[in-house]
Amino acid sequence: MPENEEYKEVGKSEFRSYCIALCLSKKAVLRLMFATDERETDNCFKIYAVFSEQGTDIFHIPFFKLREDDLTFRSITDGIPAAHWYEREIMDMFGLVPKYHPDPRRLVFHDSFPADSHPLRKDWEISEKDLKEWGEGMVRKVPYDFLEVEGEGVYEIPVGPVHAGIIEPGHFRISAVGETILYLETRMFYTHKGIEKHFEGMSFHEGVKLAERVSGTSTFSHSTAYCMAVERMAGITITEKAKAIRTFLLELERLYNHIGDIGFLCAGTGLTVGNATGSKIKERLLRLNDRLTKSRFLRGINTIGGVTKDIFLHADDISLTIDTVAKEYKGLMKLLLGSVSHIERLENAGILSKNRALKLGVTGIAAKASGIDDDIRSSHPHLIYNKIFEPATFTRQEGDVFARMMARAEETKCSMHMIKTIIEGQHEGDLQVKADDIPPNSHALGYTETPRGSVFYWVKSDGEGRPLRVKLRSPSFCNWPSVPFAIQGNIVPDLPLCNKSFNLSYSGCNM
Amino acid sequence: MYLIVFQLLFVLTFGIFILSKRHMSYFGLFIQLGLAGITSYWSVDVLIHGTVFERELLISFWGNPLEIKVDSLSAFFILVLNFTLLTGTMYSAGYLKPYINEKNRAEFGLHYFSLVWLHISMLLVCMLRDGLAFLVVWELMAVSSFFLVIFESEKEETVKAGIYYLLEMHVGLVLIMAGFIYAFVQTGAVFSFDGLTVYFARFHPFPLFLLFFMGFGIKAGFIPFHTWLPHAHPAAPSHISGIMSSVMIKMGIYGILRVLTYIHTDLLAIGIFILIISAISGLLGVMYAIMQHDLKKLLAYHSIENIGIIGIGIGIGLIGVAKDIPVLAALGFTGGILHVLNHSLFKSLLFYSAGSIYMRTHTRHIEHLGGLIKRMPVTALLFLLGAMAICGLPPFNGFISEFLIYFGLFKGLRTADFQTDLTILGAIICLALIGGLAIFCFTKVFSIVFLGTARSRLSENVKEIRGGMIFPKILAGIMIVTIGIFPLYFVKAAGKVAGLYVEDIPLIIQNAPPLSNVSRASLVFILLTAFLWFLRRMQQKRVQIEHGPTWGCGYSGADPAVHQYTATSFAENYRELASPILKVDKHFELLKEEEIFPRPRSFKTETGDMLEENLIEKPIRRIIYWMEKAAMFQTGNLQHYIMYAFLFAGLIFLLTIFKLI
Amino acid sequence: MTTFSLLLLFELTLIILSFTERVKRFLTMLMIQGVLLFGIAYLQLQHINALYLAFILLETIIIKGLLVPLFLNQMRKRNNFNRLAHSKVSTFITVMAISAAIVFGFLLSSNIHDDNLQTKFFAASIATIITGIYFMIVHRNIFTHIIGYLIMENGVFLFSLAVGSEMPMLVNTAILLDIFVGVLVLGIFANRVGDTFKNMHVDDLAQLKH
Amino acid sequence: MNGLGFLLSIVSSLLFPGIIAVTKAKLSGRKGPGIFQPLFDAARLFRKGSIYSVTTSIIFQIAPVIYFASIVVALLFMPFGQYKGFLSFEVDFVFFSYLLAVGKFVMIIGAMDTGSGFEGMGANREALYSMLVEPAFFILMGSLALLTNHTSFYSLFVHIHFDSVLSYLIALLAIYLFVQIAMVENSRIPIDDPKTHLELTMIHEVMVLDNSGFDMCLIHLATGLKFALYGGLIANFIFPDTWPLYTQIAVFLMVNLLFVIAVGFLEAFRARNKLEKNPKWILTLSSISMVVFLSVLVIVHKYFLE
Repeated sequence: MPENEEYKEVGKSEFRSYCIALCLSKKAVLRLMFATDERETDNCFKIYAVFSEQGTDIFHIPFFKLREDDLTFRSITDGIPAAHWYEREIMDMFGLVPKYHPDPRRLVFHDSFPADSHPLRKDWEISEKDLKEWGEGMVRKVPYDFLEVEGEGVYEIPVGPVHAGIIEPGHFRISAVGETILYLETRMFYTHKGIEKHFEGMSFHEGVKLAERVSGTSTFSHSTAYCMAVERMAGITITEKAKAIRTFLLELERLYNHIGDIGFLCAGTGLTVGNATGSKIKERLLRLNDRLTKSRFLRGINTIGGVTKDIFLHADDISLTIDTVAKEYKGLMKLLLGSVSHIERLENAGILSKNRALKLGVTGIAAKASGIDDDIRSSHPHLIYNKIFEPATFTRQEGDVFARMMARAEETKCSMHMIKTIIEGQHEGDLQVKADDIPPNSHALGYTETPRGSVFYWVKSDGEGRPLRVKLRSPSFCNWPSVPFAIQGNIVPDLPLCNKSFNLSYSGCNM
Repeated sequence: MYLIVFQLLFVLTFGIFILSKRHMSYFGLFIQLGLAGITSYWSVDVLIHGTVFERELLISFWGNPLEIKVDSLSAFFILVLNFTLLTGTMYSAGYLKPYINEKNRAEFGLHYFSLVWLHISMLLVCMLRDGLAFLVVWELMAVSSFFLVIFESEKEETVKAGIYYLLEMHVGLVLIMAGFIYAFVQTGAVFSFDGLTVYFARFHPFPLFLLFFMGFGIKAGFIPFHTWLPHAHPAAPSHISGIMSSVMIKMGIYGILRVLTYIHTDLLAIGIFILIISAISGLLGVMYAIMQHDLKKLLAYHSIENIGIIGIGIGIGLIGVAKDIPVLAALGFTGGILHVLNHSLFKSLLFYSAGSIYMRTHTRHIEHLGGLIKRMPVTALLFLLGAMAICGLPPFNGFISEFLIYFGLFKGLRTADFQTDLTILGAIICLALIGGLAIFCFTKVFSIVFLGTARSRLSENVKEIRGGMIFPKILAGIMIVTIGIFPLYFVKAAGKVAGLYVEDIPLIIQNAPPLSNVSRASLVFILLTAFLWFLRRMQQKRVQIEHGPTWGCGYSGADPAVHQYTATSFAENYRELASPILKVDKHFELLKEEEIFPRPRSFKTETGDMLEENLIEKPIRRIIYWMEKAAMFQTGNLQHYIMYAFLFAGLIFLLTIFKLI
Repeated sequence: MTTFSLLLLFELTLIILSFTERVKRFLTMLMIQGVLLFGIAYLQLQHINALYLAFILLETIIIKGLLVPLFLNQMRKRNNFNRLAHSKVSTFITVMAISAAIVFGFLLSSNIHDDNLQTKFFAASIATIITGIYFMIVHRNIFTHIIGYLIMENGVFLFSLAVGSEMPMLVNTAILLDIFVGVLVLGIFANRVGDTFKNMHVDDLAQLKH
Repeated sequence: MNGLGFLLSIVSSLLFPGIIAVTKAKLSGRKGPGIFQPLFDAARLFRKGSIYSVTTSIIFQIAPVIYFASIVVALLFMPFGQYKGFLSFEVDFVFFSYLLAVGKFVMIIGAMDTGSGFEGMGANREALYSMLVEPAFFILMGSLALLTNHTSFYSLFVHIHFDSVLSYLIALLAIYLFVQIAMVENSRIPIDDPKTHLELTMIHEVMVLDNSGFDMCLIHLATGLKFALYGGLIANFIFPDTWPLYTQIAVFLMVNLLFVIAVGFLEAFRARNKLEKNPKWILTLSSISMVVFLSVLVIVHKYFLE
């Protein structure tokens, strides 16, 4: 068992007070909360909550057992608001009902999914008829109540699930008067792919491929986190070289995402040249990816026990490209910060207050822009981050779109710096170590920082050493609930801009 | 002969009371047709030949024979009011049908009797010159319209609005009376309009004019004397609102124009004064209108706006006369006066349409309406016609009058001096803004009421109204289009009136404004539209036409009624700009910091008339406050009263000693 | 005519100022105003001696156009103060008020017939002074106060051109001194207040005395 | 020859949207579509069928037709040097402006006819902005009328002369105003961004979400025509009628081209305004035209210097 995970079983009735005490006394942050169906081995469901303590590299993981005679538990959401989506997800997927949850509507399933059907239970089945009706989506079995703003003159704009641009599906229900957004409600999970269920049917080695495909823009982060979890279960320590390559590619992924995002913000403000320049630099980096790994999105590199390619063979190409990118990026930032009209749009738009961000457990860029120093690279150092990562002043206090852009810019600078350091350093060792069979009944966390925030994998193997449960939590899952708070009170045309500044993934959320 | 018939018709009006409820409207219409026929005949004659028609009535007034006098000014107004009153009565037959069972015969009779007498009193207002007689018919107009307003007297609000209206009308009457009396006392000339000539020739005309302006301005609804309009118009039945808004408030304009015929000095100050008041009325009228969600109240505010446009025309006309810029003077007056006619046409059309909507849906609140164009297509298209006309868009009549005013303004720029140029520029800006705001307002009204889907149960399953109520609207519509495309004769008629103030009118009207070109351009526009429409039809025959739901981003569970734009929203953006002038309270709380799981929320706005609040209601509260204070002296104790008497006597004594009185 | 063109440009800067919210643009406009003032003064005072001209050059371009804005820019950077805090009065009203001030300046000057008064300068100076005062009244922020003050000072400069073509050296020196004292005192003060500067209101100044 | 301006404008209008797109593409380092792409699009739309929302009525169908007709008729006023437009009369710019207002009016109600929240928003914004820009245009035309003592497009442009520094300044300001008014009227950056895919932020483009086929074809063509309208006015404003005809035609086309490229530049390097800022920004156009008016008063010696 990895040394920074502290598991503790608590009674079902004490769970809530235990968690709240953890939050209060140790300033712990809820990172992850999930259930497992362990009825075959322990004859119970278990619900885990992962907290990370501030200032130390320790995860507190309290859990409790739920017997089949009473499948309800006391919700912790009223004490720890960050738990609200996790609990609703557990309710949908396992049929374990959080009592006194302030918002007990469905989360993952849409109206046409049958009631009392819980896919992540091991014995889940669905009838042909239900499957058909679910697919067509015409029959409303469990209607979803949107929160309505009462009053004369309020109108609702339904945006999505089909959007005008090439983006994934999500439904936004805007209640507005004139241009002012009174309230926004989001409805996600249009493309729920049942990834966690899929993981259970695969071997651990095959799982890497699936993890790579959870979210297109952070494939490498996901696969790294997954590999890390499995390696920790198996007790494998990978070589320095593999660590360096993983770190390098993680930062490369961050780089192309951040620059692309910064450029893409310009599409929201209508600054054509900025948008095009951003895409151009991103494309340059994607081509570098392709040359390094034969995949534009860095797929096929990670494997359990290490990496498959030695990208340091291309060191010259890398430093050349990065230099060009650094130059172009500097030009881009000069253009953006010099454009008064652009900055005017960004400032004071979509403010997410620190208080709310903390309560909702927001992670990544959004957290940093709201004044929370949340970076798993520094708080739980992994790979070679403890050697090269200097947590610079990423955090900004404003919490607006501009702050999010600047947080990205800071990280970009830092990533470039780290990439250079890694390239210049010496890294010894083989590419991979031999990964033996995974020990049965073991479990571990894997985590890393994607461009959007922290991603977590929690993997558990069953008695035969096959996956029993793979829980993954992408940063988008934590951050989507905060978007409506940032957007309320803004004007309608700023909604896409605010949304873009978070740049959350739909797919990464709809696991 | 005609004169006798004319007066005989007065007597005949009492016949209304002996008829059954169903026949009253026809009889009223019959009498009005007679009245209108005779007076129109006189008026047309006057306008064509440029003569003045004078006759003595059979009735005498305190021994003085009553004389009626129709000059071009009277003639123009008579024609305008005849048309609208006839359409109004025609419309009333259908509109009042649902009330036949509710109201008794006396109430119905009183309504039609008042209607006919409103017609008569307005005709006489335009024809009588004697001061006392004028005041009597002026009062008659107020009283008869009061009875018309309170038709639905079972509603408390209606009666309140009616009494409020009557009160304001009396304030106006007192001011006008004071004007006459003052002039009479100062000069000793005849107690009539003609007597004013002497006064204005001898004294500084501005103060007395101000008195008359205020008196007539209350009727006309210039801001800040507009407060009765938004109350009385929604309260009255729709044909009455139409008549009041279209022609009755114009009697105020008539009064002002009449008084102006006697003034020949100090015109610059008067002109600038009228211009400023009118510009304010025009702008504020339409600005308030945008915020209204009560259809008839909104139209009432638009009347204020249009009075403003008329006033702008008259104001710059006066400035033109004073500064000796003939083209400015001629076109200002002509445009303003033509707008009197134009406004009466489209405003009556709009009010009649609003009435039809009210009749079918029982609501005037536009947020409850929607999608009516599919159920009431004729009403919708006629309303659209009126809306486009009131926005001053070509090829409709509103454009012609505004075009004339613009023409005068732009033509006058060069010859005017520095200050006048700036004034002209101000007028141009105001007109342009008023036009733009009117478009803003009427796109809102038309879209919310007629387009999209029904916003509430009230506007579902309604039926189109029938012929009797459509016909008067079509008449008005035809007039609107005719004036819009072939304006020349109407402009000439208005020019005749303007001739009372400016010389050389025919020359300017004949030569300067490119009216035939305007009609040509309008025709080109219409033909091109028709051609394109034809082309479109041809193209559509060849290709596949499909029908589906409005694009809703692929969300199938949408409720179209909730997702369409609302009137409040339409006005919301603009509200921010106008916030210093408008008083709008908005009630909505954003989520609090602690509120992660939102409670149900609500939104509410309240709009008030800030001018009314500050000019009328606050002073009244003040007065009541002081009166209550003053009531302290009224102790009911005899000794105290004796003491007051002594104090008073003492005061007088002291004042006499110091030769102060 | 040429002088008038420059004055016109000067008034345009006022209009731009009226709807500006970025502090940086405010400072740019102040710079432009300084340069324009030099142009105006130069055209007007060509015939006076070189010393005066040099002095005017110093006053307008160097101080008004360069030093003061740069100094303020330093302050802006140090305090990271980029936008003017919203005042209660909307920008919409500001634009209208300043346009009205310009027209009012013209109207007023066209009504004054005095041989000693040059109407064009008078018109522009009235508008500028009103604008300056307006900014000082409407905004409660110290920085905006300084800017309003500088605009007003420019108005006074124009006024001094209006009353006589020969600009008395003494008056000029006084104006200069005034600017210095105003900007420096307020600036140093504001810098010292430092962090709270962004939200610093003039009302708070009084409290700080104690 | 009276329709020369009209014909040239029509010709150049066909290329305008293409040139703007190409300029923007080139500036942002992309290859971009061909200049004729918008024309191909329009031709394709002309051949296509239509789909109508069941919520809509006749208003929705006739709106594009009236809109297009209003712009074409407005183009008929376009003079060319010493040649009048097909239509030309005193104070024709009032008619011109109100005619464009008719087009806007029907487009607004056409958009509202669909009962869609998006289109309602677009319609609302369009109504507000076009209302605010009206005074700027009228003051500008008033200034030019005052300057030349003529009041029709044709005679106004024929009699305009620039001879002093002040008049050059006025000319510059007038051109600036024409360009900006054109941007507002055409719903381009900085007021609106027509090329974004975000229906929540647009003005004009979101109003035509539900239009298709022939109607859409007209709307596309109208965009070019509307640019040509203002491009033509600017061109007329610049060149004097004394030049030989061929030079005039060349200059006319050149000015149009420059205008459109300028629009492309502006759009490439400027982000669009925050929506709240738009009304204020449009209002400053009126203020600037007011300053133009005041300076014209100086030129015509109504306001005496000294």
